[in-house]
Amino acid sequence: MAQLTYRDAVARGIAQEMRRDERVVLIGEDVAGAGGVFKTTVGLLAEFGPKRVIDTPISEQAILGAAMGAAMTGLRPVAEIMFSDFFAVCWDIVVNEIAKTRYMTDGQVVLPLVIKTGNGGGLRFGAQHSQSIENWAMAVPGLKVVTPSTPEDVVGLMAAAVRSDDPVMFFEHKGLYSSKGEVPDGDIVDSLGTAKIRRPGTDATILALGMMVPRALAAADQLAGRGISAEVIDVRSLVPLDTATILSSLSRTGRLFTVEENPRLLGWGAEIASIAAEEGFWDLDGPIQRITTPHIPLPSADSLEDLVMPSADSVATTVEKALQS
Amino acid sequence: MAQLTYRDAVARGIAQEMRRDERVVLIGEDVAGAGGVFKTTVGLLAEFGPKRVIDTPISEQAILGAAMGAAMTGLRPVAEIMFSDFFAVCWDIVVNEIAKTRYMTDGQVVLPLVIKTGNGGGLRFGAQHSQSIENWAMAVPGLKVVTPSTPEDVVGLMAAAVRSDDPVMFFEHKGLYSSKGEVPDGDIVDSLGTAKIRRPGTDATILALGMMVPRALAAADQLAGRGISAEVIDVRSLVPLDTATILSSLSRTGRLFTVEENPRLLGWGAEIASIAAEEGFWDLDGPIQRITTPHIPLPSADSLEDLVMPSADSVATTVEKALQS
Amino acid sequence: MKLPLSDHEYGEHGAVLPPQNHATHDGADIDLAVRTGIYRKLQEMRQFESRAYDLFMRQLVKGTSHLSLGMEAIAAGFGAAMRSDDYTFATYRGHAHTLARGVPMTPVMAELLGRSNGLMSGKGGSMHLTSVEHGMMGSYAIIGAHLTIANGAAWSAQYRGTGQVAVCFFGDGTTNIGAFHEALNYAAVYRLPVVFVCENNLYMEYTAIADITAVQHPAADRASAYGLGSQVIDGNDADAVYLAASAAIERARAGEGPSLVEALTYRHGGHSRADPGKYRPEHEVAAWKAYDPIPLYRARLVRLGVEEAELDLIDKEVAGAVDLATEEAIAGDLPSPESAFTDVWADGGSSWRN
Amino acid sequence: MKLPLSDHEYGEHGAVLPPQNHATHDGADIDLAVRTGIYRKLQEMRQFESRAYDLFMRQLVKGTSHLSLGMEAIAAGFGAAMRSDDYTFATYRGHAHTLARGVPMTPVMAELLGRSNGLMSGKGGSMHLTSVEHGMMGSYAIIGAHLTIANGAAWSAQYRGTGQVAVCFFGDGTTNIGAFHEALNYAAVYRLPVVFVCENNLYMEYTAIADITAVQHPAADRASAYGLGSQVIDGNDADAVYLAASAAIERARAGEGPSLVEALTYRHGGHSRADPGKYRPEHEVAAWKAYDPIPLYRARLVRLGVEEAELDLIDKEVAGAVDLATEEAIAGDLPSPESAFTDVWADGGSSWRN
Ligand SMILES: Cc1ncc(C[n+]2csc(CCOP(=O)(O)OP(=O)(O)O)c2C)c(N)n1
Ligand SMILES: Cc1ncc(C[n+]2csc(CCOP(=O)(O)OP(=O)(O)O)c2C)c(N)n1
Ligand SMILES: [Mg+2]
Ligand SMILES: [Mg+2]
Repeated sequence: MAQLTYRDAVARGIAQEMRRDERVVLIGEDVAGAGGVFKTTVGLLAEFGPKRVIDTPISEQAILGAAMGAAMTGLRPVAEIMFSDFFAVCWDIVVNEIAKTRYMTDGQVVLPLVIKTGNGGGLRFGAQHSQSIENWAMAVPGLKVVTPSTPEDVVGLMAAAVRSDDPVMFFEHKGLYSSKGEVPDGDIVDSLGTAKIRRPGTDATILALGMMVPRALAAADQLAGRGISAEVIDVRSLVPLDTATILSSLSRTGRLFTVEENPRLLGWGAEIASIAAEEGFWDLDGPIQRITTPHIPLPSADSLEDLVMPSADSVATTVEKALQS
Repeated sequence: MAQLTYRDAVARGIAQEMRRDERVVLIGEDVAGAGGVFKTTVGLLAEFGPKRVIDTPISEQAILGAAMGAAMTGLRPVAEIMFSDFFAVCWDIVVNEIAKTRYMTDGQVVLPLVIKTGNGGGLRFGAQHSQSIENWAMAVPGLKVVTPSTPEDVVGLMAAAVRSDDPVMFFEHKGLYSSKGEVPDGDIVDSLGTAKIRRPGTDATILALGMMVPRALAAADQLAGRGISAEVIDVRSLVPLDTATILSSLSRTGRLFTVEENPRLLGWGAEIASIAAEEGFWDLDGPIQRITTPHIPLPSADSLEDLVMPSADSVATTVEKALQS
Repeated sequence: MKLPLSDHEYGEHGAVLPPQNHATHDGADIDLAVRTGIYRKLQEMRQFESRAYDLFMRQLVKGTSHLSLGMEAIAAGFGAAMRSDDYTFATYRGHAHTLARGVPMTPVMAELLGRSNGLMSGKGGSMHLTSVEHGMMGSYAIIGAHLTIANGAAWSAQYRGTGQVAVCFFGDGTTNIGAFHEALNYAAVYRLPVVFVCENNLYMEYTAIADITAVQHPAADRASAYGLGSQVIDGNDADAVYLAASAAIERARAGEGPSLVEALTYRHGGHSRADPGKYRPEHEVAAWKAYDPIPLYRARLVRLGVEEAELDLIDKEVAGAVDLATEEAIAGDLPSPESAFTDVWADGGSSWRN
Repeated sequence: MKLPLSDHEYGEHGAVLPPQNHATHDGADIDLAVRTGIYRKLQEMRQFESRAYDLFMRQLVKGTSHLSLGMEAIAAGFGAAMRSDDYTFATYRGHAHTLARGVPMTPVMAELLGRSNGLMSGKGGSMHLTSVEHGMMGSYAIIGAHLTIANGAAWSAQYRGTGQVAVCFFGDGTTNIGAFHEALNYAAVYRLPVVFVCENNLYMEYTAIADITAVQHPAADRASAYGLGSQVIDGNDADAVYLAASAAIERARAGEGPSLVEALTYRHGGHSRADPGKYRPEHEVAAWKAYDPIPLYRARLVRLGVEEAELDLIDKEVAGAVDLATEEAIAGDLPSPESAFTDVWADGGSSWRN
């Protein structure tokens, strides 16, 4: 059992899989020589050499196209898109090609590939380098979508992603890179499509993802002090979605809250809230509330960024108020 | 009052505004000489000349970048992206630049531009040429989003879009291009951000957009025959969203349904369902149901495409079953 | 050089005419067996697509489709030069390229008709023909993407050391999209075994390439931007194509990296089903129809001593095959409703939840 | 030519060294007043960014930021050649370009600090400096996009007949992204009054441009792909820059279309705040630090007869201005909470519903 940072866990997860399977290769901007601009691929070039760990030009379409073509023909590539905001320059390869090709070819083409990326805000990088865009991916049939919140989950979900025969969008939260956690020794393989109850509770279900998980947990702490027992679920995987865990929690607590970093409209919480409003309707004791960043681009000044993103305080306050009314 | 096709209404709306304001210019692939691949810009080159109506290379990023730069500096461009699926190749210009620049510059930069596009399925064009992606745009702060369903609305909303000082994503439904409708003579200027009740009813509220509006209306006809009075609202504008009209309808009917062409996860209906599950919760007499295309890429064969998209029958059946249970 | 539109009004660019000498490649060192094979493929492509056109007219093919009538020599020449395990990446205008790899006609025809015996059971359609088993790695309908994907297949071949080569076909209009640039640079940097083939038919959809491109030869004049040699070939002469294809594929297989080949050609019809192609000068269309790759090639074979009767027989055999494929396609069932819900995921299904 | 990585291992490309002759442009026909103006700008940029660096170290600047220390001659040379109503489009590495257009230091510094007296009230940050009133049309942080946007401003100027020119700055690494290609072709086709300036500092973030680019000169070697002339200039010599800038801007203003200028330069520090820049060979860094645009220019002015005292005075005045800007920025209030919710829309607000 070692204490590992989230960023080191990324490299460990990839290394674990590269050791196991030589079809696993890694490409991206500055991922080799520099070990990644967020230092999530440190040591991989040294261990696996320049045939398997490759620095690319600033050509996101070419990167993802290369990953796709290689995945179609026998490799299992991991490709990095440095900041998730940059998916906008290569979204075509993701949504029109990678996501649809298996279906359009009636299963002839298999696409075992992982696209990893630095996602999320809190680092004062401004509107073009801070977006949380898991919802963009969730809206596209054919993509699996995961966001780990702990170092252990990073390793295990990375392994599961690499072993999946489907394309997986692997969202790393930039704001968590320096966070630390216990990671068991030896190989770790988690499974896609599973949420985790991080803290059991009886009065309200709080769903969170990525950096919002620690904030939701902190909020639950606060709420406990105010006599409210909140269950916190780390959604982890948006596709496949663990509706069983979510709906069963709702059936026990009767109240549902989402904590989302993304702008308000059509964040991932909207899908889950809608599912709950249909399938969990009779379990609901009150309105479903989504706690999100407002529907604005993210401002760069630290004081403003802190103001607009959900915080432990704002989550606790919202849940408390909702349960009181 | 003239009978006009939806496609002719597009050209009429643009012409109306180009006559009024010479800052309005039009660019896109095959929009000039050919009058558009969907014939939505016929006659504009002849009337306004090659300085104002311009054929471009296949360079969607360059097209939208040009529109943006021109809008920043005094023009009011209308740019066409031929099929909405192609937004994936130029999404960066839309979401990272056009949507965010006003905010990031604290209001220094004004972006009066319209991006028009052929959206939606039903034409057997397969997975890469049939997508309904209003939800992609709705998720991005800084974009206004409209989808007209009638020729009259096409003219009026196009005029409103051109006159807006904000960037407007103007989704034309390819499946409606040959549909006809009465259009009043003279200039028409509608307003963004307004839904329209197309058919009043008392038992259920059905929300629809684009080509789903006629299907929802046909479903309401069927339902009337079975003793159910459904109110059909043409949402028309996703951003701004006319929550007043929607929530007030819900408060009268107690049941909410969305009819969405997009794949299931995070379609526009998810946002509205979530709003209803929060703000309209106490008005709800039963679960909110979203009738969508399943979460799959669109198949190309006509029989399969018809099978998976919402139809008048499937809408009527779903609503009826829901109200009976 | 002058910039486009700086020396002519939109639409007033000159017509581009085909070469006049039909015998140029008579003496090329190409096996007669290869040549009759090419002839057969040319016939297959021509007759297949002519039939497809008839079926559109009969409303049996829904949606859209893009024919390569007049452009067949490129697909046939490359097809003959490729190894059976090489990879083809084509566009929505991909019927000929699919047949070039030996994919049988029936499933292709049935796919156009949206039948369950279609190549992708009706889920892909005309624009997405794919047969992995034949090295036909797909037809791609969003401009530009597949150039980057072809790189990936080439990379994988290089990594696995199989000697396979990826050949990627695209049009003149495609040279102006960003992905073209990214793909070419990327291929050159990693010396990938990939051959990029620009089928320059002088028009994107309805717009002349000369009106919206900064150079005369949209691909060849850009090769130097990627450290590659500039090549323009006669895309209507299957022998010219075969020679260029063989050289480029050889180079790729030898580890010397990518090539960019610009093949000049013309489509006989419009861009797609909906387009009568009226934006083109009549005499340009006429000149290119007169420089049709199929009679051109037939005349050459005759000059080289092949009996007319042998060629007639090929024509007839092909006609029989097209008839049979048509029958079988029309007789195909509609896809089963369940098939709409298979193969979103590798587990065979489409479920996004538990 | 050989393909990159075909003749060297990753990271083993040779160092690129600066020119040795510092006097090359001494005799250029440039007004002494223009030259002292350029010198003052160079000082402003250098001293401003040195101070900004100190403030990062003092944790007063949050987030990231990208300095152009060592690259100032490009911004200064172009700034001096531009008309006051011309348009600048810059990148995240845009402090110098912002100052070049006459934007006062205080709001720029305050923006880095996230204060309400910042240029965009703290909403944009270091990577998005914009001052429309000064023709500084924005700093763009996603690679490639702003080349296409600069085209739009140039198009608008052409349409309105104002004679304005758009000048667009970007790095060597940016030449490999699709938008570069689209933008250059587009500008050439419509003969837009735009000047594209590649600040080739030999590295993208941490990767040498030579390792991931198919040609030696990432911009100049591609100019012909757009029908443009190839130009590589000494980006550390402000006079060389001024001359090239004047010529390209003149050409654009005269309606002769775009230019692509590649200016060779080097950054003294790392890519961004987080980067010590250790991937670069020491002797390469040392050689370029010795070829620093500011002492280079000062020495020239002295050779041309300007008194040292006059230059010292400029340095001192600039130092005073930087001190004042620092004070005013630090004294600035934090942005008001309400300001987070303004100017999403043209009505001034952020509401997406009624
Ligand atoms: C990104 C994108 N933009 C536009 C289109 C629409 N489109 C389909 S084919 C075509 C013309 C392509 O021209 P070219 O590359 O010359 O190929 P050709 O059709 O002539 O074979 C266009 C514009 C598309 N499919 N994808
Ligand atoms: C589309 C995109 N990909 C990657 C990045 C991350 N990134 C920021 S700056 C940079 C390097 C740019 O290099 P260059 O163009 O040479 O400019 P320089 O920073 O050297 O001035 C990269 C890769 C980005 N901002 N946008
Ligand atoms: Mg073409
Ligand atoms: Mg650089």
